[in-house]
This record gives sequence, C-alpha cells and structure tokens, in this order.
Amino acid sequence: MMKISLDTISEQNAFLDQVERESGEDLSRCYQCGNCSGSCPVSFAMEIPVSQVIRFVQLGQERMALQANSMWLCVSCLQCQARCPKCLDPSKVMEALRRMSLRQGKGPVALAQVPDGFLERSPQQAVVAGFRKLIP
Amino acid sequence: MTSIPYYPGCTLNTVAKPFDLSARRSLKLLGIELAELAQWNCCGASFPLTPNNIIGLTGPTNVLIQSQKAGGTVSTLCSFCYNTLRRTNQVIKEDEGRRTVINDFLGTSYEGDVEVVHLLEVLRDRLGFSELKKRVTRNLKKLKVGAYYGCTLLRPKSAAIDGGETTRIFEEFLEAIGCEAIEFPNRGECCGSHLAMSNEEVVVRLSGAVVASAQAFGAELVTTTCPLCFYNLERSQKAQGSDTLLATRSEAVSDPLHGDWLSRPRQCLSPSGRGQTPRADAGKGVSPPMREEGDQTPGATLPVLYFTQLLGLALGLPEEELGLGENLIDPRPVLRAKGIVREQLVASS
Amino acid sequence: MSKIGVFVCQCGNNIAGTVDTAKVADEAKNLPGVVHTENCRFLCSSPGQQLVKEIIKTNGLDKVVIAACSPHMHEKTFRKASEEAGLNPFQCEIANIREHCSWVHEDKTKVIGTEKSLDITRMTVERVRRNGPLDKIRVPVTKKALVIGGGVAGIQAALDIAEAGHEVILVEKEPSIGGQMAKLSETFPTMDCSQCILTPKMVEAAHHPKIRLYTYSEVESVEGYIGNFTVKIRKKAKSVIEELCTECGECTAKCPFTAPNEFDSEMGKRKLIYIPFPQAVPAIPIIDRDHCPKYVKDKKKCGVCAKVCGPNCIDFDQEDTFVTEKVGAVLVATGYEVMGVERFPEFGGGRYKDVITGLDFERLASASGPTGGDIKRPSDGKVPNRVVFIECSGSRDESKGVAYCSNICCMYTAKHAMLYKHKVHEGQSFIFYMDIRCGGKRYEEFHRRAVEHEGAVYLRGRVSRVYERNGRLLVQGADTLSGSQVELEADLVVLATAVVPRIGAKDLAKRLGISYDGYGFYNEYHPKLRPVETATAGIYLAGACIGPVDIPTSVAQGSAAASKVLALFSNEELSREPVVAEVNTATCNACWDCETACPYHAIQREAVKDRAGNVLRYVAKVNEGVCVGCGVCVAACHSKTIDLRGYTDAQIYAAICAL
Amino acid sequence: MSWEPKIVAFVCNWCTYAGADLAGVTRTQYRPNVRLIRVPCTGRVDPLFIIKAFEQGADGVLISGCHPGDCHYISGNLHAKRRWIFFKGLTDFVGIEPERIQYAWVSASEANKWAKMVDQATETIRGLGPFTKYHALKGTGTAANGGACPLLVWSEAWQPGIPDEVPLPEDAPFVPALREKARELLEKGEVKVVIGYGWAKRQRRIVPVFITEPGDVSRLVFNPLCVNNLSVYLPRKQGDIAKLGKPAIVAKGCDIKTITVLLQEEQIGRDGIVILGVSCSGVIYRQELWAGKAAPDLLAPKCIGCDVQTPRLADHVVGEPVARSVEQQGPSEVQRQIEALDRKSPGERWDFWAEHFDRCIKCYACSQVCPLCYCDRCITEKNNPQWVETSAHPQGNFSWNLVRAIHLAGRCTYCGECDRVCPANIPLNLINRKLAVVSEEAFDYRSGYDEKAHPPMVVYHPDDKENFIR
Repeated sequence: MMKISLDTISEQNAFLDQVERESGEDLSRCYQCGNCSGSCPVSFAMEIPVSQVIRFVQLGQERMALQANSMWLCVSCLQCQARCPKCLDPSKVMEALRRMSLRQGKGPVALAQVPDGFLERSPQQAVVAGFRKLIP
Repeated sequence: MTSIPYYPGCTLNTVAKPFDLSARRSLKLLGIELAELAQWNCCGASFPLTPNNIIGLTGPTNVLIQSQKAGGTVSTLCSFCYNTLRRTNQVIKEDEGRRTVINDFLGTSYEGDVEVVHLLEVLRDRLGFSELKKRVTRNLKKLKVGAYYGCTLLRPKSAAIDGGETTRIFEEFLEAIGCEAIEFPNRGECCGSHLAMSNEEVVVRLSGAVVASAQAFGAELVTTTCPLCFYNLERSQKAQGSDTLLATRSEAVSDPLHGDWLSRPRQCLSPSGRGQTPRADAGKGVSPPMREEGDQTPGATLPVLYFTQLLGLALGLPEEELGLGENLIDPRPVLRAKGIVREQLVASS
Repeated sequence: MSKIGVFVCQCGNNIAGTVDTAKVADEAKNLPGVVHTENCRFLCSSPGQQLVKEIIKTNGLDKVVIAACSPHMHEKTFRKASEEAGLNPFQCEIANIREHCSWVHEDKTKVIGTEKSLDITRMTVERVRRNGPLDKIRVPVTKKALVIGGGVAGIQAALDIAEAGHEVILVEKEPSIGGQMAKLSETFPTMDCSQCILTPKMVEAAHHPKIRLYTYSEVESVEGYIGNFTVKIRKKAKSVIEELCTECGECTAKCPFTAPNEFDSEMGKRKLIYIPFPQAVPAIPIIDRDHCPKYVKDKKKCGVCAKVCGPNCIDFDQEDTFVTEKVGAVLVATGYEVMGVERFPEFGGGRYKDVITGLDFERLASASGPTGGDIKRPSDGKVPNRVVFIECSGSRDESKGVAYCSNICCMYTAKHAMLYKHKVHEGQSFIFYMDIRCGGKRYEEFHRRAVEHEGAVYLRGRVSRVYERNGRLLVQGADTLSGSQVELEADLVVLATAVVPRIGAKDLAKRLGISYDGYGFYNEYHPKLRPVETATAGIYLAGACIGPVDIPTSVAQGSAAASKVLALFSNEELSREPVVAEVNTATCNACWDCETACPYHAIQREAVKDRAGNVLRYVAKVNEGVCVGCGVCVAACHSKTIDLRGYTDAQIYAAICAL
Repeated sequence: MSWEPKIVAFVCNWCTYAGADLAGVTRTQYRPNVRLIRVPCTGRVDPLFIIKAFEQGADGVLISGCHPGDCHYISGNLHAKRRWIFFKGLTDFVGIEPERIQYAWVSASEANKWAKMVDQATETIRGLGPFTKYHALKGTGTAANGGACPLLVWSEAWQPGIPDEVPLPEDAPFVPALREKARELLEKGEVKVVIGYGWAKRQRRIVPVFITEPGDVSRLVFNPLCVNNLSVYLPRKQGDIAKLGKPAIVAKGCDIKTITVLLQEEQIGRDGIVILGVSCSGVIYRQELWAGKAAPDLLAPKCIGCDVQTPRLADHVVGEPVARSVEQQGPSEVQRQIEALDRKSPGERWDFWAEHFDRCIKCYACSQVCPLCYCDRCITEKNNPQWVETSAHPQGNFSWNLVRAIHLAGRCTYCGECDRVCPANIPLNLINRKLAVVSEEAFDYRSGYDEKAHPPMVVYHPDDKENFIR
C-alpha cells in the first residue's frame, strides 16, 4: 500500500489535462471497470495494469503513470478499445504517455540496444513501429 | 485480365518477398493484375494514435493520394498497411481540422475518398469465393489451417475488415481453396507485434499462445496476412534458425485461481516492484517471472504460411515459386505428409 | 371594452428588491382596457387573494392580470380566486415578473427590472384582452380497465381493480399469465419460491368474476381517450376451443412429438400441444403450429390430440379472432426481457452452450425447470464444479448501447451463487462485478451472506473474454482490487445480461400514443411525482416496462397504477382543462395536414351535410377527449382554420404586437 | 439611452419555460433583453410568429423547447424541427442573418444553458446591430407610393398574343388521338368536361379551354405553347368548373406532379378525375415571345432537368415516350442563380430580395394561379389576427412572400406558374426551387412523385438533422 497526497490536484490537474489533450480521450468517462486490464494480452508483464495507469492519470500522479513499464509494453492491439464499455481507447492514453516520455528523452530501448541482426531479419514494420514507439 | 492498384508496403518489398511474389503470381492466374503504385512510401506501420501526431499521418495520406491517382481504390496484403491506410482515411474523411492541416502541408486537397481493400476482400468481392473455388487446380485435401487474423485486421471496428471481430472472411477463403478452416479462440489475439524489438519474451509468450491455441484446435498449419505476425509466430517457435524451442505452445500460464490463489504472490509485478524506472535491461527483454511460468513441455512445431502461399498452392503454382523453402519452419513436410506437394510434383514432371 | 385589473405583487422583497412595483402598477393604468391596478406585498397570501376577489367584484372586472411569480407556481391559485369572484378562470393570466425578471436581473437601481416587468405586464394585458371564457371539458367514464401484460405487475393491478368492483380485461401475449416471475426459482432476499408465491395470485386472477382473461392474445389497436377507449384484441389461434377444454392434459400426454421449450430457454423439451409449465394459468394447451406436423407437413398426418380429446375441443382450422372492448383506462405492464447471449461474441455467447443468461440459470435452478432443479450445464448435463457469474453484461456498457444499470442483477446473482452452493455443495462460484448495488430492504445483508456464508468469491472487475481451452471455458478478466489480470476455468458461465424492453415495446407505444425513451422503456408523466402515469391521460404504467425493477417494486407499481385507475373510476364523468384545438368548419379545406401531424390522433373527419342529409364534404373536427392541446395542428394549418383555445393566434399575435 | 437588442423568445411551457423559471429560482443572472412568449409546445410555433416578431421590431428571435424524446406531447418538438429546417432554409436564403433566429433545446433543468444562450444571443445580435432593414422597403410597386406600377410599365410592351407575322407552332402529332379520346370520354358520359389547351378565340395565343360537347373536341390542341398548369382548375375553390361535373384534364408530366400533391392532400379523389397524360418535350415559358421555333432559351425553367416527359399516373397517355433533350439537361439558370446567391453573404442576399420584394404589389396573382394555394380562405384574408399586412404599403411584402413560400415548402412541384404570372417579375422560382432543394437534401423527399406520401412538413423522422439547434 502506498500513500498519495492529492492536495496538489484539488485545484487543477495539469497532468490529467495534458494526457487528455494528448490522447484526445475524456478520462472522466472511465469508471475503472478494469476491462482494459482484463483484456490486455500484455497485462501479465506490466508493472501496473492499464486501468490503474489510467487511475493514476485521473489522480494526476505523473510519476506513477510514467515510471511503470506498462506503456512500453502496450502493443496497440486495441483489445482494450474493443472491450471498453465506455467506448474509450486506452491505447491512445498509452501512446500519449509514451510520447510524453519519449519527448523527455526517456525510452525503454536505446538505439544501441537493438538486438544484433534484428534490423536485417525482422520485418520493416516492426522496426518502424518499434522506432516510433520505443526509441527516444 | 483486370487490374487493381496495389500497395505492397516496405516489408513485402524486403523480408516478406515470398508474400508479395506468391500474391502476384496467384492473382495473375486468376486474371487479376496487382498494379503496383507508381510511387509509394512507407505507411508508417503504426497508426499514430494521438490526435496531435499529425505528421505521422502525412505518410499514409501520401500513399492514399498516390492511390487516388491510380484510380481511387488500393489493395494491400499486409494487415499493418491495411489498418494504417484505413484509419488515416477515416481521419481525413471525418476530421476537418486534421484534413486541412495535412492538405495544407502536402499541398493537396485529399478528401478521404480512396477505397482501401484487403486482398481477401478483392478475392471475395471482385472474383468471388465461389469462382475461386472453381479455379482451384490442386487438392489441398482439407488441410487443417488455422486462420490467424491478428489485431490490425480486426480492430478498431470502424476500420476493420468486414466490421471486425465476428468476420469469417479468412475462414471462408480457406474453405474456398479446399482447406478446412480452423476457427480457434486466439485467432484475433495479439502476437506481440513490435515488442519483437524490445521484449522478446513477451512476444514468445503471446505468439506461443496463438500457436498453442491453433494446435489445440487441430490446426496443421497456421496462416496469416501480416509479415510481422508471420515473423513472430515463427520465431516464437524457433530462435534464429536453431531448433531450440523458446517456449511451448501450451499456454504458458498456470491458473492463478486454482486452489490457493489468494496466497500466491502477484504474478505481474516485476521483482523490483512499483515505482522503479524502466529497467536498463528492458531492451534485452529479461523478465524472469515469465520464464519461470512456462512449463517447458516441448511440442511439435506448427508451420506458418502467408495466405497467398496457400492460395498459390491451391492454384497449382510450383512450390519454389511460392518461397515455401524460405519459411523458417518448413511447411513442406506437413504438405508432403498430406500428399499435397508430392502429388503436384508428380503431376508436373 | 374589457375591464382589466392588474395586480402587481412585491413578493416581499423578491420582486420589489429589483423592480419598482409601484411604478409598474402605476404605468399599467395607461394600458388599454386596464381600469384598476394594485401593488400588493404578498398576493398569494390569503389576504392577497381576498383582495383580488374583492377588487374584481367591486370594480366589476372581467379580466385579471397577476404580475407575480411563474404561472407554474400560482396560476391555479389565482384562476381559482378569479373563479370564486365570479369570473371565468381563463380570464386570469399571469405575468411572470419574478422568475423571469426580478430574480435574474439583480439591478438594485431597479431600472432594468422595472422596464422588463412593464413589458411583460403589457404583453400579458394585450394577451388577456383576447382571452375568451373557456369551460372545462366533460367526458363520461367507462368503468372498465384494460391491463396489458399478465406478469406480476399486471396481475397485481388487475386484482386490485377487480377487488374494488370494476371489470378488468387482462391481456397476455403468452399462453399463460405469470410473466418472467413464473420462470424464477427463488426470490431475493427472502429466498421464497417464486412460483409458490405467484401461482395463487395467478389462479385468483383467472377465477376472479370481474377479471376477463385473454391469454395468447395481443392488443391490436387502441382508440379513443381517457374514460372512453376502444380496444381491439387479437386472440391468436390456440387450435383448442377454450370453452370446451377441461384442462385434462390428455392431449399433451399423448402427443408424440416434442420441440424445445421456450419457457425453459429451450434447454428442455415440451410437446407440440402443450402448456408452457405445469402451473400455467389457464392450463388450456395450445398447438405449436410452427412444428406440429398437421401444419408443417401433410395434413393427414398425426391428429392424435384430436383423437384422445374427450370434449372434442381440438380445432386444427381455428383462426385468429378479434374482440373489441370498451374501457375507460389502460394499464400497461408489459415487462422486460433480457439481452440474449448472442450479443456477447467476446464471451462466446451463442457459440458455447455453457454460456447462459441469468434467466436461463433461473430455469436450471427451478424445480419445475428442465433439470428438475438440479444445476446441470446445458452442453452435457454435467454438474458444474465451478460457475463464473459475470455481472453488468451489457448493462452500464455504452458500447452495447445500454448506459443504465439493470438494477436487479447484483441481487439475483448473489441469489444464484447461493442457490448453486445449496445445490452443489462442493461447487465454487466466482462473481465478476463492477459495483454492488443493493439499496433495498435487507439487500446488503443478503449480498454479504453470499460472500460470508456461501463462499462466493467476488472479483471486482469486468470479464474481457471467454474462450475454450482444453475443453473447458476459460474466463479472462480483471480484478482491479488486487490490480491483476485474472484467468480461470469454468464449467458454466452465467451472464447477468442487461434488462431491456420487450421487443415490440415501441410498436405498442405507438399504438397507444405514449412516449418512450431512447431504449424503448415507457416514459412516466413525471419520474418522481407521477411515476405510474403517462403523458397520455387514462394510460398508466407498472413494472419493468418503465425501467428495470425488482418484484416488490413491480407489485407496488401495479397497485399504485391500479389506485390511479380507481381514482379515475370514482368519477361519473371527467372534467379536464379546456386547452384544446378547435376547427372553423367554414374555412377548412380538408387537406388533413392536421390529421397527419397530430401526435394523438385527435383529429376526426366530420361530414358536412346539406338539409337533405347528403354529404357535401368532410372537414376536420377535434376530438376534445383526445386532444391535449399541443398546437402542432395549428402550426400545420395553412389557412389558420384550426386554433388552440388558451393559446389562440389572436392571443399570441397580441403579445407579439405588444413588444 | 443607447440601443439595446430586442429579442423575442417562443418557449415551450414544459421545458424551456420551466428552465427559465429554474434560472430564476437559482438566481442565475442573464441579459434582460429577452421577452418570453409561452406556448404549450414548440410544435405550436408557426413561422408566422417569427415573421411577425420581426415586423414588430424584434432584432432577434429565440425558439426553444424540450430535447428530442422529452416532448410532453410525444413528438411536438420533432414536428417543430421539421418546420424549422424548412424555415431556416428560407430565412437563410432571403438573407436574414442566421444568428437572428436561434433554435435550441433547453430542458427544465438547464437553467444555465438558458442563461448562457440568452447572453450569447444578446451579444451576437448586439454585434449585428438593429434589424431595421426589415422595415426599409420603399414600396416602389405601390400606387400609394406614387411609383409606377411595374405591371403598367411592362404592359406597354406587352403583346396579348403572338404577332401575326410569326408562324404558329404545329400541333403535336398525337393531337388527333387526344381529341378522339376526349370525344370518347364525353360521349360515353365518363366525364362532363375536358379541361385542355386551345387557341384563344380572337388572339394568337393558347388558353385553357373547357370542352363539354363531344363536337367541340377539335378545339383541343397541344404544342410547345401549352405552358399553363391546368390542374389549378381542379381543387374545390374553382367551384364553377366543379359544377360542370367530373372533369378530364389534359396534363403534362409536370402538371401531374401537381395533381399528385392534390391527391396527397385529398383535394381531389383519384376516381373523381380522368387524367389525359400527354408526352411533352418542353414548353415555352412566355408564349408571347414565340419566334417561330422552340429556342432553348425560351424553354420554361421547369423543363430543365425534367424527368417526367412521359407522364405517370395518367389514365390515358397519348404520344410516344420522349427522352430528355439536350436543352433540358441541367443545371438550369435557376439553379445557377440559387448557387450564386448561396455563395453571397446574408447581407447581399437580403439586398437582392429586398429589391425584388420592394416591387410586390400584393396582387396575389402568384397565389391565384397556384394549384396548391387552394385554401378557401387564404391567410391573407383572415383579419383576426391579420398576420399578413395587406394594405397598400410595403409593410407586408416580406411577410407575404415568406408565408407563401413556407406554405408551399415541401409541396411545391415547381411548375413556375407564380413566377410566370408575377406582374412585378419577382423571381419566385428561385425561392420555390430553393425550398425544394432543402426538402431533398434534408428529407430525401421530392414533391409530386408519390401520391401516397405525406407532405414532409407535417411528418417527422427522429433522425432529422439538428445541427443548427443548440
């Protein structure tokens, strides 16, 4: 159990605003049913499941939302989007978080870390998508 | 011979050459020429999800504009391209703001009226599956093939083939060319996609689940429309040409709710717990809990084929023209065992 | 020339704070027709009203304008006061200078408020000058009620009305009354057997001398208006002559064929001449013409039922018949159905036999159900060792088009978990939920009992997927309380699917002329204050056709609606507001635009005859009993031949011109 | 005191009036410029109210009622929406700034929305300035104004018929068949009168003829001068013709469209008339301009884009089917003018129409010649209240023309007779055509093609567009 101080967000929730703006999703609609986490094929590897990432965003907890590995594991498979009963698209939220992080120069993969031979043998689309989503 | 504008995309031009070639040759036999766009660029592979990422839309928009010049319709094979082009088209059509910005940037006046179709749709809607059935020259002997759609063909619903997750177009295609279509639960689950670059274990697990699911439902082969799915499904079974299995196909999960589920530690957290910066070794994809879970029972490998390779086979194209030998998991033993390939060899000699 | 009195109310400081009421009263004197004005502190008080009455009398006023609060507050008060002073109540009009002026323009200098109040008063004075006297409309009342729907709400309402001594016609679409409640096994939170408490009521309704039962029947059309409806009822062919049938059951016993029983969610079988369930009321069987070989194949085949029937009541050639009834009130209690499993492809609904709805589970648990009350799964009849219940299946799910909460699922799922535990002791139930909503009496205790004493495991989250693995159903979802994705195998998956309106609910609403919401639930006149009335006078609602409700509420609503009907029936004739349309027959062109436009079908065609009685032409005529005074016809009429009393063109014209 | 916008609001009793009450109860402050007129339902609001409000000096009008689905009267607001769609199409077209007429759904709980709407409307209308131009007509057409009546000016050049030196057009080849059919109908007594075209007795021009004797059928002709829409003689207001007995009418495809509407509105019964349909390849708009041949620029506007060369619905059709000629391909001049007007600013549109309506002398020829203006008592003839000012000053010119147009909206079959007979040459075709376009775009409805359909103004569909409603 951790403790979050919500004093800072009582007046304005700048982080939430930013994520909503970036993602184009209205996160006040999310009622935390957990279907995104339930449907996500990568949930098992995420430090924080999707719905909790969104919860942290709702609470304006930038550090929690951005530091978990969750967004880097999101493959935009849209299972969450297809299942969301509120017609939200969590993949857009993940993408927004990724972009916010990448813009700060933080990403899970450094160019040098790309596995040997990966560029040669793997499909271009993996390279293009990977570079867009994972490399700052 | 009719012709239809065709956008191959990057991957089909390089590592997925057999996909491209088998499609062109097969379609030629069916009297349809895939007329490659005179000029094209990468679609960007991943659709830019955030609305303010407009620059990411310019690439696919340009492809659409080139398609418009070629006649207003464009066909694709690769699910990624299909998805990206369809979703971009949708944005251009529905979002006046972004349409204006993109057109101003490109100096164009594209309105989103190109029709993006998948080759499966071409076969069904232009040729007709019943007609296709008549053109089949090689008996595929009710080969049990799992139709693996993956994500990008099915989602989002608004841009999906046939309106999404309940479609049977792929199965109907397989039935038309003489296979027995195996509709397996994971046909629309993710293969791991671009995580191939960063988290191979995740890919192995997800693709492994797909393969396992197809096998459990009796598939002798699995077929796909996407080079990345193809890559992931193959490589999850075999690492870099070696015979070592990376993981098994029986889904690498034990039931967390069996018995003492409440007392078991949480499975999905990394040992370091919450609040840590992404691990430096994330790129190398070390993720111990996943390895622990796999119950390492080896199983037989499941060959993966592009759907056009199957189409070529059904239309009687020789196996070397279809690049079957280039597949990481050689499908020919399965085909021979069924008497599909040998029969053709005899017939052609 | 009219003699108009203008009374300006200060409403303490509520109006006088921002409006110079004295000035308003003073200047109103200059308006044409105004002979007296008054500036008063509290007009609505008794002394205030008394003042109005006295001044009307002493000054011989014939029209009154009250410049005060909204007509929604005191129009009735002042019209009554005017009436008591000898005026026609419709010669009194309200100028709303409080809600629409003094309260919304807080200008302490009173300039703005005073000016606007004057304008409003002037417009009202001009309007009232054109007011004509209107008399309340009187219509007779037929003291007989139609109840549509023989579920628990309809039965309750029918019994209440019948007990009060009025005739009731109870129409039920299915072969037996009882509705959805007859399908239930036990009921929450008391766990008494549903059929045990319902069947006596069914029998009572069927045998009540004042209740006329039409089962396997549907309302074809409803015409007329409050107190005077004419109803046409289609009695679908049962192929059995009801009057002769002794309900012996011989035909059913001897029928050689079976078909899936709809009443048991097609999990069990029934004969082709059948009653849907053993306690059916009436127990008169019907022939299933979709399956009976007499109808689907060669006519010569079979006919066993006819051979064994003692009283010879089998009539293979029977046709639908129609009966027409005159009633004074219509009570709609058509109930609900649940969203089918086929709407849930992600849960394998329709593909996996062992994915069922909560209502299906009720049948499995019911002693009269296909398994005799043993929990056996539909696919192979095995007793499931593990059952997963998924709440909010389709409810609160905008992607499925249902944003509302279905209200009853939390409770009945807890009940299901208990029933399951009682019947399969070693079984384990898991319940996925989003929130537990149990606001009723003893509901929370009931839910906790399921958790604390019956071992149900509640998982807070939604299920995203159900699929097959190793021959078992695999349920994948989330438990947000532990922050985990969870996966578990199940032998049976029960979806608490959304409560939705009956198919055909909208059609019926159109036939009745009542409104419904975006889902097809019927609209109350007022959701809080008039919850069992519709906006159409004389038509009342009860039960789940209004929205998802549980049994106690359905019954309460049935009784509530019945009391409304009884209040109506306590009058020999009705009087109603005279705000209705009227036609100038001399100028009517008979284009029938008014007839087409009228939402209430209140426009009739009336023949204009010469002295010899020959029909010269037809003109529009307003049925004052049906007309509710919306004025749609008036706006549709090109020649302004039709006008709306109380809101006449002349009145509105005058108000516009007084700007 | 400086000018303040004057805004009239027509609000429904159940939602918006109550919403405004709630604004009061919650002391929500808003601009004092609005005056409410309570109606039971927005369905009660007649476009006349709005026109009258402007005439009375309002600078803006708000109309507001319950949200769709909340109507106290089931569907009154949806009927209202239909009407608004037409009316908005009309007011936009004549150049009334759209901001001056605002439509909204305000429920009983939306006090804030109400307050905000009043504030915004007040400020936008303040920005537009006073709506004085509604009263700025000079009345050049009125005799009272000392101005020359356009009719008189025009009549100097007016030829009652075709000049003697110009050869007359030949009869259509099917005329003998037409006469034969007419004779047969009259002889058998199936009809008592045949309404058709014939030469005027003394002048070289085509006039309507009413044949009651079989021997007179030779008077019937058909040629490109037969532009009149004879269906005007069918409705009840033409009592003297009705007295003759059951009529047969010679009708072109376009005339049958009008007959279709008359059938729709039950002004005639299908059994009460015999329709003698004639094939037509176009008629001349003003026969006095006939110069020996049917030059394309003489074709009636209705002939451009015509798709009823071969009549439907007729009891008997004479003449071979004809295809649409090249001249009849669109877009017509009328369409081009509409598009040109649409591209202009509201101010420019207003000026255009003000100039034209200025000339109106309220002779009501447009109404008299219109087969669909069949009311026994026209709205102009109703004097309590007198919605349309009929006296000899320009006050009612706008009202009359707007009312005429809105009464025909969704019904007019664009026969062009009003435009043809207008002595002041007001381009009424433009307005009629524009409203037909509104009907087609909004409701996919074309008037005159389906005698079973209801006119679009009196029905509704829940999905009718409402993008203009706040």
